[in-house]
Amino acid sequence: MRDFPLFPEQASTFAGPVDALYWTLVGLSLIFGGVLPFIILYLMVRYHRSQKADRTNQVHSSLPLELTWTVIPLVLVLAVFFWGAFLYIEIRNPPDRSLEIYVIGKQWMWHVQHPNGKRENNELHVPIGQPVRLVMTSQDVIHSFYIPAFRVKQDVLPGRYTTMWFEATEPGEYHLFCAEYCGTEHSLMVGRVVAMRMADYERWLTTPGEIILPDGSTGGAVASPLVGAIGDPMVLAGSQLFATGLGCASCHRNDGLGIGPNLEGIYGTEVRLDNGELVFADENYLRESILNPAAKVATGYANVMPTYDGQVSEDQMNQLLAYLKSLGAADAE
Amino acid sequence: MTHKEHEHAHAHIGPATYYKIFAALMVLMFLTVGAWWVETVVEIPRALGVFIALVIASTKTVLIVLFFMHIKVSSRVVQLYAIAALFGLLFLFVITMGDYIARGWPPQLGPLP
Amino acid sequence: MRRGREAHPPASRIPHPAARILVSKEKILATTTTTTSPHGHADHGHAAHGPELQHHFCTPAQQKEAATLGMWVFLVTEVMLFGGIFMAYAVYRWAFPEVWAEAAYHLNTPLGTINTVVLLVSSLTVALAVSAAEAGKRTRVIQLLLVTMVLGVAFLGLKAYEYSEKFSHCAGYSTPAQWVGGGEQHAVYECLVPGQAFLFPADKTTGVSNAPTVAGQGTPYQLFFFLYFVATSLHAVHMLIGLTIMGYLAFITWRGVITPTYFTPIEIGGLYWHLIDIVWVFLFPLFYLVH
Amino acid sequence: MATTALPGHNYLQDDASTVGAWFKSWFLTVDHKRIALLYLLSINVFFLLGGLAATVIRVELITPQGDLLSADLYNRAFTLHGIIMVFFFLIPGTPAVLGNFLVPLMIGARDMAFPRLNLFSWYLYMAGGLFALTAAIFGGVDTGWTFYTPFSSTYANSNVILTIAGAFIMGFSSIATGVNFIVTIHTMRAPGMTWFRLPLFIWSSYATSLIIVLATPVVGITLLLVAIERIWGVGIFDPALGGDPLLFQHLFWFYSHPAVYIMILPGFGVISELIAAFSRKRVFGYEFIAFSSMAIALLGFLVWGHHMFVSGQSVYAGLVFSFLTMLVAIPSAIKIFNWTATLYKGSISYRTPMLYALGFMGLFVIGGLTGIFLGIVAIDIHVTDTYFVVAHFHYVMVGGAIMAYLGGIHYWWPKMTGRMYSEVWGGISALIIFVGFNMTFFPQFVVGYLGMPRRYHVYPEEFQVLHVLSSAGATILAIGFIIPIIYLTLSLWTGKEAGNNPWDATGLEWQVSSPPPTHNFLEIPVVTTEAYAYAPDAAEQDAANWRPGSPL
Ligand code: HEA
Ligand code: HEA
Ligand code: HEC
Ligand code: CUA
Ligand SMILES: [Cu+2]
Repeated sequence: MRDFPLFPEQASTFAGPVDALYWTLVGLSLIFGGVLPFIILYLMVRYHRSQKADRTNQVHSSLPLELTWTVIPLVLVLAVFFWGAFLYIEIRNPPDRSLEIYVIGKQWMWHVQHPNGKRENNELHVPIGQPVRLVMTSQDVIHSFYIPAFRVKQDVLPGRYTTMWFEATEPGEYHLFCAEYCGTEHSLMVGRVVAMRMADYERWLTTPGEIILPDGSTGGAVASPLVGAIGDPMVLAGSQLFATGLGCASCHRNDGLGIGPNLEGIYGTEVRLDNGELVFADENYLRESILNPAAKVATGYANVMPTYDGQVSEDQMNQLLAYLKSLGAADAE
Repeated sequence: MTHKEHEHAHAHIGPATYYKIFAALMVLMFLTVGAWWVETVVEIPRALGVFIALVIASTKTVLIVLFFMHIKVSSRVVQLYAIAALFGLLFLFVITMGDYIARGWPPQLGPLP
Repeated sequence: MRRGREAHPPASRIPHPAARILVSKEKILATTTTTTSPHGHADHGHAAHGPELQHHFCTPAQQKEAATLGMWVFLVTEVMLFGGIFMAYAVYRWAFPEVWAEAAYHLNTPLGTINTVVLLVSSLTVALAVSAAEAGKRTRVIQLLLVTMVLGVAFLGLKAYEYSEKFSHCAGYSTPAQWVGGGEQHAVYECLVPGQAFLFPADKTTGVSNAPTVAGQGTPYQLFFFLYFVATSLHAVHMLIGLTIMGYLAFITWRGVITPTYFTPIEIGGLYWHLIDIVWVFLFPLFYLVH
Repeated sequence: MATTALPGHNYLQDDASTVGAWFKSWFLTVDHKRIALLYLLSINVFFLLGGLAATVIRVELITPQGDLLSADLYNRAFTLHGIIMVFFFLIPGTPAVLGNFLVPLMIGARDMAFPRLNLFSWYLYMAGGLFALTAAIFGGVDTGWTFYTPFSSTYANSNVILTIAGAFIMGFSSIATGVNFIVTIHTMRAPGMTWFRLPLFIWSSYATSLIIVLATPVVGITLLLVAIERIWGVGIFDPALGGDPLLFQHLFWFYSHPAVYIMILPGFGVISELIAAFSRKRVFGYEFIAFSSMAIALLGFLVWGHHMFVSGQSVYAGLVFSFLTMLVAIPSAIKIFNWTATLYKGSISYRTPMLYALGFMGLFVIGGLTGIFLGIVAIDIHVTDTYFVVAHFHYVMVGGAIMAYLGGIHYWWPKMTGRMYSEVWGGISALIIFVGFNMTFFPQFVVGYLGMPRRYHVYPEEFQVLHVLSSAGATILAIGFIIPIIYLTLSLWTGKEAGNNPWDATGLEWQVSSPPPTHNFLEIPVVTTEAYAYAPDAAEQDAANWRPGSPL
């Protein structure tokens, strides 16, 4: 009970704007919530039955009055609505050059993997001054990734990806909470977010830490070489899965001669399906194409790809995605 | 008002009307099955097929509600409540489907993530 | 709003010591006056009108309007109840149109069509029963209600057959009879009942030769059959309730409760039956007639 | 009950000579007033149970460690608290108790349109309650009152099905009440009782019933689907089965957002009655208050997605829901302003019901305004699923709905029982509740904005001060709730006779004896004036007649 704050720290680019809107609302509320009670109190005292006051000429209805107190609140709420709406759109639109970090929620821990393969549990290290985009999914029930100091929160759903972005501004350690009720140890599904300078972050990325296995458990005290401890770089792991582990490459050849389409550069493009529709190839589309290929068949190809449902873990799925995306990035350069 | 309003016996829907409505219902039913039959042979856009089926079903409903269920000759309040359900469903469907179409579940998320 | 203020009520009469109408102590205006309504409590009995008029209503017309409106409001809730299922249906059909087309192919459309006819006829007989009741033709009412019940049972019978066929396929037999009698095995290995054993056969007609010929529980095929079973069984439960109501109506008609002046029960019972019919009118094209 | 001294021929009296006959006369009664009393008793028992769970929650939260309860027990405690308070206390609360008692009396009818359905709805309520309690006794549920899938359908290992059955059955009880109100208000009005002569309580009850009828079945079927998914492992809400968990949330909130208006609208009605009666004035802007109830009922159906801003619904949906949420606040604002204007030039007395009405105004405004905060997505992203939300809904539900419920109980108590209660104690307890309430829930806004997530029994140490404050407030609040139970119960024996119209109020219910006769009106009244037909000089007269020593 050392210190007890009354207002949360501001540690991301959103914190300022959100708090500004918040204080504006508090101010507006004081007009109604603070002044109205005093008007009521005044009227109560003034017109108490023991008070001599003028009670003649009572009015029972007045259209101008009604309109006034309909229109003024309406204008006010619409004003704050638009303010909030633009902020909201910003919160939901990650900038192009953001660092992508993969998050898996499961009862009751957070499992994080950085692009270079470094994994961590219940902790998230991020650089400051750099937009970070989290690609999140859950292995079981709905969780919610919440960093109060950054004013960001997003539910994490099983069976699909949700994303969230932020840019930390202040180095420091902040709370990380699971905000969606997810069962017995919901309140223990907490951790910390460490925001650090870019250089520190890069150093941290390459430092071996505790060994964290893909299933999220921490490994035994095995002295292991650097790479093993950090984990496989995601793209590399993904490419291994693609080439040999799962045998994708037997059909998806990059010369375009395979049974399946060439997947180079597919991420972030629009794919035409055999029923003529266009779909945007984002994480969720790629995921579905792997787990349930029959649902959306690329035009010009037969629906022969087997389902990998049950064969790839969420962790491997993330690695495959990282690999597929890297194909796109390579293409773009 | 409630006491006065219904003194007059409500207008009458008799067996003759019932038979006619029934005939219309049967025709509509064969239309809808027929349309389905035709669609197995002739390719039409999927949405159109759904649309045809739903229009026919709604027509049948309107006939049943108006005549078999006497809404045509019921009091105004009862008529209003017959429509109320429609509004309830409308709210539910339009808004929920609105979210799904904008969200694109599954799988692609649309232009905004 | 000064409306009504001028209308000072005439001084109240005090009708009964237990119900002193408070004649306002100069400050307030009494909002009521009493009438010389024939419905004073003391003489309020069942003698003045038919036994069916309940004590708290003033006129049979009022009672009838209340009953009709009540039934309709209840029907609104029924529509919303099915609305939840239709909502789920809409979402998943929108998401998986192909799956829907393939899955619907496995429902028994001819049987569904026959059932639609059966239900439409039963709606007609119910409507005619109301007419007959209005005309005071008691035996005809009973006949029509019984025909309705027979049709309802026929519907449920066909439905039960459809269900049992699906279940017997899961057990590996072609027909329910063979399942019971231990006959030959079903040619196609399929199980369309949602659950652990769910197996959706690769469909020859659509020309797709999906490598695994079956799809497991996690696929959208399962959604179709889940919705099919839930919607039709909820409908069947309503049919059962409807049958009970019809039986009850036939019984009270036989007992002579229904008269040309009092046939509200038949009317509102009929409303319920028609609603079940309407639900089916939607279920049929949405499940059996999909491409 | 010792009602011998009261006017004869009232509905409380029994001709029953044997115990069996007495039971029959109460438990098989079709009299809406007796059913209201059955509801009053049973609902208050549930409130105490819910309050007990709240007590457990607050005690646990005094320390940041989970020392009193295990995580599991804590989850079961707040789930029980939420389910009981929402489904078994507040949703049936005002409509089933006050509504049942008053609707026929206020419109000049002898009973509800369907008296037996009315009784049946009480039995359904009890059956639903029994299921929920059985579930609680056999280990409880740990899903939260929102039953989010796939947790509730697959992962929870507690008595989900029993609880769902309870909520499902209770839903039908609610529907029965709603249907009954609608039909009664449409068809049973006394001659001359036109729509614009109806008391505002009737308008709000009507709007409430409309919501009940349109929304409740949807949650019924949704919960049924969850139960099926749970029992047979087949379903449509679990992604592992190919389904979408957000569909559940859509269907659930399609009911549960309108349901919050089921809780508050009858309260609005009560407040309109109280403000008019204790200002001795016609309600200001009658039509606007009446129509705003209907507007809330309609708009309330369009905003449910504001509970799903971070759930993964589309950005467009978020914007639309946020916009509509702003609109739904306006009718509530209209009501608040009209009530304030009613006070102007009134002759106000500080009787107990009025104290509750004033408490309502202050607290509901805070609750409602923080609802606006939540309705703005950018803010909601930060505060959703934190104590900010917890504070918001306790302000509207406890500070709003319960204040109105208590105010209503105090106002019509003399009519229900024929006895007055101690106004001194009434004032004291109203004050204690007000103070305790603010102390309990105001700190939660602060701790919520700091980031304290809800449904946490272990929390970071820096939040402790605020939690201790909140728990201390809850103790005061509990005392405040227990006092009325005591003095109201005592008043049954010791209270002085109330007389027909102890508040000098208008309205048909005050024209019959207290307690009213079994069939309400020996002769159906003919209504010639509007609901709040105070003389133009009623307020003046009242103030002129005030002498030191008359009630304040
Ligand atoms: C009685 C119950 C009740 C009532 C009446 C309300 C009323 C409102 N509620 Fe609340 N709400 C709940 C019960 C209620 N709520 C519950 C139980 C939850 C949580 C459920 C859960 O997750 O467990 C919740 C959650 C909740 C959320 C979701 C939060 C989240 O989970 O992230 C939101 C978001 O928009 C919201 C908004 C509103 C709004 C805008 C109103 C409006 O109707 C309020 C309107 C009133 C006013 C605005 C005040 C009076 C007006 C004036 C004084 C005039 C001046 C006004 C202006 C200038 C605008 N509520
Ligand atoms: C009508 C609705 C209602 C009411 C009246 C209350 C009343 C109270 N609530 Fe509740 N609350 C909810 C509805 C309500 N709540 C809901 C819907 C939730 C969300 C649940 C969820 O997350 O799923 C919630 C959650 C909730 C939480 C958050 C839990 C969490 O997220 O971890 C807290 C914490 O402080 C809390 C506290 C209180 C308190 C102190 C009261 C006090 O006002 C209670 C005061 C009353 C008493 C204390 C009763 C007095 C009696 C006794 C003390 C016992 C005597 C008993 C016998 C003799 C049998 N409530
Ligand atoms: C048997 C051959 C085969 C194998 C093995 C295979 N695929 Fe495919 N894949 C296809 C075909 C054919 C298509 C195009 C039809 C379709 O969309 O279903 C396809 C489509 C895709 C698409 C969608 C591409 C687009 O243009 O829409 C992705 C992504 C994909 N596969 C990824 C993978 C991954 C990852 C693996 C390994 C885990 C894999 N595939 C294994 C045959 C295969
Ligand atoms: Cu994970 Cu709460
Ligand atoms: Cu809401």
